[in-house]
Amino acid sequence: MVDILTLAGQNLLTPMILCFALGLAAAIARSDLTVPEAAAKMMSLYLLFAIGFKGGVAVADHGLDGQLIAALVGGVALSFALPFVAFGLLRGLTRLSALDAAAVAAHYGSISIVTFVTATSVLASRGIAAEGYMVAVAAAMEAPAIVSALWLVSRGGKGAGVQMDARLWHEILLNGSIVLLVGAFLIGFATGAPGMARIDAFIVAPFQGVLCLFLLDMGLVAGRGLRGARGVLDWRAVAFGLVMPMIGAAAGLAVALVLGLSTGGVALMMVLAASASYIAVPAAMRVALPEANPSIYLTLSLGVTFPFNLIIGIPAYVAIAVALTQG
Amino acid sequence: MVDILTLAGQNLLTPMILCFALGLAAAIARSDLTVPEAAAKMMSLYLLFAIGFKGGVAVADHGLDGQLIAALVGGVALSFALPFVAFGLLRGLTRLSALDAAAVAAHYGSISIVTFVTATSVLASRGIAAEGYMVAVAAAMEAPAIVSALWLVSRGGKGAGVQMDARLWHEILLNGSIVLLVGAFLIGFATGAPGMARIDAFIVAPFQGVLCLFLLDMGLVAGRGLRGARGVLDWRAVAFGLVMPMIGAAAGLAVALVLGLSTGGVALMMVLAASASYIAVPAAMRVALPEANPSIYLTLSLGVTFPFNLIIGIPAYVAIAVALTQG
Amino acid sequence: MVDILTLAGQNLLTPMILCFALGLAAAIARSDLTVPEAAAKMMSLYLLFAIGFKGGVAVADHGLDGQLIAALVGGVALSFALPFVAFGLLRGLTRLSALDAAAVAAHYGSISIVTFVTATSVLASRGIAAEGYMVAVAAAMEAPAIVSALWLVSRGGKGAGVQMDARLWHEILLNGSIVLLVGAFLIGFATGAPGMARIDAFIVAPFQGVLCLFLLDMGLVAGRGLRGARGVLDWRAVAFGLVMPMIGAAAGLAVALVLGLSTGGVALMMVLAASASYIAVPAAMRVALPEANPSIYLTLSLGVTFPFNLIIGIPAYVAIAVALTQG
Amino acid sequence: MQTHDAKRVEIIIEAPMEGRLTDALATAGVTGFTVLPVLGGSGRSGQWTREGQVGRSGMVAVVCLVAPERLDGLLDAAFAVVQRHIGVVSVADVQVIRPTRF
Amino acid sequence: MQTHDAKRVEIIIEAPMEGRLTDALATAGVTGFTVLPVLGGSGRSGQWTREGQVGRSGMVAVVCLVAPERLDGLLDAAFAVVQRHIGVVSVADVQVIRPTRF
Amino acid sequence: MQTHDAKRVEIIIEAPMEGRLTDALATAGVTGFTVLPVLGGSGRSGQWTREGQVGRSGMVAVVCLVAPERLDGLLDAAFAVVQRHIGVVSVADVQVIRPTRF
Ligand SMILES: Nc1ncnc2c1ncn2[C@@H]1O[C@H](COP(=O)(O)O)[C@@H](O)[C@H]1O
Ligand SMILES: Nc1ncnc2c1ncn2[C@@H]1O[C@H](COP(=O)(O)O)[C@@H](O)[C@H]1O
Ligand SMILES: Nc1ncnc2c1ncn2[C@@H]1O[C@H](COP(=O)(O)O)[C@@H](O)[C@H]1O
Ligand code: NA
Ligand code: NA
Ligand code: NA
Repeated sequence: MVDILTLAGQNLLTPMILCFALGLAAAIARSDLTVPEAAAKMMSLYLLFAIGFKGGVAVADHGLDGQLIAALVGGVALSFALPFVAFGLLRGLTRLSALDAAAVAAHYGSISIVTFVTATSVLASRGIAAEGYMVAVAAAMEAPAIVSALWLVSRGGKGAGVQMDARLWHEILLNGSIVLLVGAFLIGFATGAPGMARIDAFIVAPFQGVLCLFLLDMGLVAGRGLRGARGVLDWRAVAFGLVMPMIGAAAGLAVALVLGLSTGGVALMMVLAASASYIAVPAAMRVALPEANPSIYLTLSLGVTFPFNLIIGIPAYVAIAVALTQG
Repeated sequence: MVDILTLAGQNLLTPMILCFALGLAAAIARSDLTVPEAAAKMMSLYLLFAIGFKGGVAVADHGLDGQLIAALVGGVALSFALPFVAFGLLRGLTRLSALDAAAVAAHYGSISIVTFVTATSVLASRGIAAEGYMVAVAAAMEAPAIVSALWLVSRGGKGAGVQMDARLWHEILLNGSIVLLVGAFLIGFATGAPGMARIDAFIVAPFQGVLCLFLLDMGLVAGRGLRGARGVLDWRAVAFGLVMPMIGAAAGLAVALVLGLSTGGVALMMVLAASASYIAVPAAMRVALPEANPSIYLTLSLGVTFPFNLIIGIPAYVAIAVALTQG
Repeated sequence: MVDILTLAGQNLLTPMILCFALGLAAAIARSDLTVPEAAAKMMSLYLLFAIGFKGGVAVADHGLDGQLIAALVGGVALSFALPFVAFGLLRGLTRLSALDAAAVAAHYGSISIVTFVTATSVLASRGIAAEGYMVAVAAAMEAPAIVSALWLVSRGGKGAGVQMDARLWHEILLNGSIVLLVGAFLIGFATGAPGMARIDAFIVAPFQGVLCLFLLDMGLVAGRGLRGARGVLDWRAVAFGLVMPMIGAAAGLAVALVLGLSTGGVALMMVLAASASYIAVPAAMRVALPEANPSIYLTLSLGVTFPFNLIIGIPAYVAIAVALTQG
Repeated sequence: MQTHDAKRVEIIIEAPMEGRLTDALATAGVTGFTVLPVLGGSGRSGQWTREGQVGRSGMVAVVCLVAPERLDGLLDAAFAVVQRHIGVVSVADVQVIRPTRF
Repeated sequence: MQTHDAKRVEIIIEAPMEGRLTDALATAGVTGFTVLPVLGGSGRSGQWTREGQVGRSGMVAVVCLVAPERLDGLLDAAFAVVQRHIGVVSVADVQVIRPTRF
Repeated sequence: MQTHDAKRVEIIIEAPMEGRLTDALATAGVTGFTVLPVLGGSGRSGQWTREGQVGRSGMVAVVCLVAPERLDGLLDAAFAVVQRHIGVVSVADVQVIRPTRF
């Protein structure tokens, strides 16, 4: 435990975390500091491309072990299952309506790619290797949670509440980040080391620096969200936002150990299960559950759980993974 | 021939081409993956600046041989001449009106700078040197084709159709990409190696990586264009889009051999002659020939000829240049 | 003097200056070359972050000497004092109204961060070290000049003219560039060399290249401003724009020598005092002195003084600093 | 210059719904519209700005010029989409040149 | 479809004044508005475009739909802010669906 | 608050024609206008969005507030430019404050 806190301490002193804190502080202090929307979008495209490509190259190097399929199945199962846990917890713990609870649950079954990216750079800086195909697992975990959440709503007689159509499925499954992540993964796999040699000066060296500026923007967005959402969340909801990632991480840990992943793989599976979506799922919720209140799920996911994972979660998950796989 | 196909095969496995293919596929599958307009514009500014600057530095290093003038004249002549070939071919082969045929012809006399940039990076990766001043030739070839096309229209009694004024000439000759390309070339020439030493970490190392993301966007744009233009082009028009670059390349080859360019120079002259504009010329056509249908020339240039050159053309032209100058 | 001119000559041949000149020329020639707003904003965020971070790391390395406080006080004093000099000069020399004169004066008391950034890269390329905390001084000098200018207006019975409220103070003191500069400085200070090791490939290597493209945009903006402001400035006002930076530099020199700064520190203090704001102050003037004519202060600051400092000022100030501290 | 009566319908709607709205318009025979970006706004569901955007892609403004007789069809189609979503719809009387287009 | 009278107020104002304007609107009880970006323009104070922008963050267009009876309060609030600044205000008669919102 | 009759002319036109349009307006004595960005749209010449843009720089919306008596001059000037190009022009009756400007 102490060990974890010291780790968290070290982790706090990385430029990434401090950039996030700077953004958070600037937004809460109502500074007009902003990252242009187009620049933020471009940085996220860069991060998705770089991480997908690296993952593909890693798989090309170490070859495809059968575990890939197993890991995909495990991740998808987590994404399907966690919304039920989240929903139960929310209905028991908080005062949220079934509709809002289901919408929130969808976010926690799905994943936050930035949390994943940050975790990979923490692992890299600590020299801990991870399965390259974990990016494919990340992509596979984005959507299933939405199904579970919508099922929870329609079952709850709120069927009228669900606006689900083929078009929405298409939008979810082919949303930009999934396509780019998987596409870059395949490109990295196809071109392997030679491909990497051509572009590593672009996707490896500047990676952490770009991540810093991107987390600065995440801090600004999270801070503005928190400011705008004052009063939307009571302490129960906030508690959920802190407890749920731990439950998710535990579930991810169990699955990862069953799968027999490497130390890095275990840590990343914990991160995926613990993180909450704030891009793909909210957009889907606006279309499928328009009456669910966006401030609730966005504030929880972006304002509470994301910072928690960034600052405490990631170092803790890594430490646990190290302890359990190398101890 | 076989040799060329294997080359094309290798070429296909570069991250650049695969990124273009990814964009194409994503757009055709109606994914919402998009590169923000501002980011795409910035990447093209970066590519223009980097390639112009490098060209200038190369000239500063190897000194200016009299060939520069000769090459400029040759390029301008190609740009003037090719629209007549294209126009004749279109009128004979396709069902396009004289107006649309002339508009398309203008595009094929002019050049595609991205095709040129991709070719230079292919040459670089194969260690084939080229005359630095080819970027100046590229700039010089953008505009003349427009003159030929407009002459074709006015001659065709469609005089009324042409809206040409001094202002438009000004816009064409001083359009952003020409100014930046030539300006960066002059700056590279003026600052030479010391200048390069200051900024090579910016314009050399990340170059191919940026090109990947830019080609991803080109693929998205080309794919959306193709989707939107279903039915606009019959097979005859498509055939033109595949045949014309080969004719252009042959003409470029002849000129380059007469000029006695280096292997890389020959390849680049072929690429310039084979490529079709999709930025400067379309904008000029909207003003000068508003009744010409943009979907026709944009789809041909961006959806047919650009991919052809990228995937088959460039490796073929390079192989031919190698065979004829080093054989 | 000759020495200074040769330096200016060398300085002229750097890619940065030539990029600025290219932008200026393109704008004056009415080329449609433009850098997307979002990209320009992103580059300035990058430059602010990089320079602030480097400054903080430098302080972390060399430790905090008590001079930091002294330098801050000196800088703030300059920012408070210079507007009075500028105001007197403008009223005596030019035909500007008291209102316009006060608005202009505020700009010259404040600072131009791009001029500062360019100066640091000139120092770096000449291997001259400077106190890392000068970025903190730069941040501290942005706002005080506004107070002096508004005091000048209200004193002048134009009290009605001043629209000052707590909200505006908040906007000025927490404006994005100050927050990012100071925040990055603190982050660099907190993470020190290890932090730098993580992101130097991002903030050090490409720095000068990004600065080139940013100065290209500055040239475009300055050129468009000059074109739009034809007739707004008479020769007297232009003369002020050339004389005032020299006066500011002299004042900065005096303060720096009293503080006993290093060679680089002296040069940077001169640059800060000589430069004129074109972001923070104009925005504040639009709110506080809406009747003051923006074309006057923007053209003077951006179209006259910025180029003067970039091309002649910086090399001169550096030469003087070298002569007086190392001679 | 000779002008003709028309209606200018302005629909401010969440970006994720834009495609659905324009499809509905097309189905209702409204093939002419222009989409403008929106920086931010405020309404019953609170205030938002594009800077605060990661999760929500914000809103857009869709402007349609239609012949008066086609207004009802347009509004019905639009309303079916907007109904359960945040956003606003307004209609103004305008004059257009080139009536054949509407 | 059943519609209701309303006013569409369009205020084109310098970006640095946007926050002050929307606060003034809120104070006047106008909580519904949409902010649109502006690329450039021209007026008595000359022509400008966003490309020419470093110092000036340009302008924005604020669109408010209000019930007719709330128009005066809105205009007074807006005018107090716009008064000494460049920019323009225009009001159009429109029809809206869902009157309860305005 | 005291307001004055005016016309709000909205011209949606291809970006490459913007400069020509605003020059024509200036020649016709119309020195006040605002240019808004356009994300996409649909019309007789098909549908387009800014994402699909490399070759075409898309369209812009030019908004002019003018005194009623200056409307015809404006429309003639605008029409001369728009005539052969895609795009639309609409005119609405509005009220403005500060009439001296128009
Ligand atoms: N009265 C209004 N005038 C203009 N825009 C409005 C108005 N009410 C709402 N909006 C726009 O519609 C969005 C959602 O409004 P609402 O559904 O009331 O939350 C707001 O963010 C505004 O952009
Ligand atoms: N008559 C008008 N019609 C539309 N927009 C205008 C008009 N007059 C001014 N504007 C806008 O308001 C800004 C400032 O105008 P002005 O206060 O006249 O300098 C201009 O840049 C335009 O964006
Ligand atoms: N009825 C309409 N309402 C609003 N915008 C339109 C309309 N018709 C055309 N437009 C706009 O004008 C552009 C060109 O239209 P068109 O000339 O019909 O192809 C379209 O892309 C739209 O942005
Ligand atoms: Na999760
Ligand atoms: Na060509
Ligand atoms: Na100063």
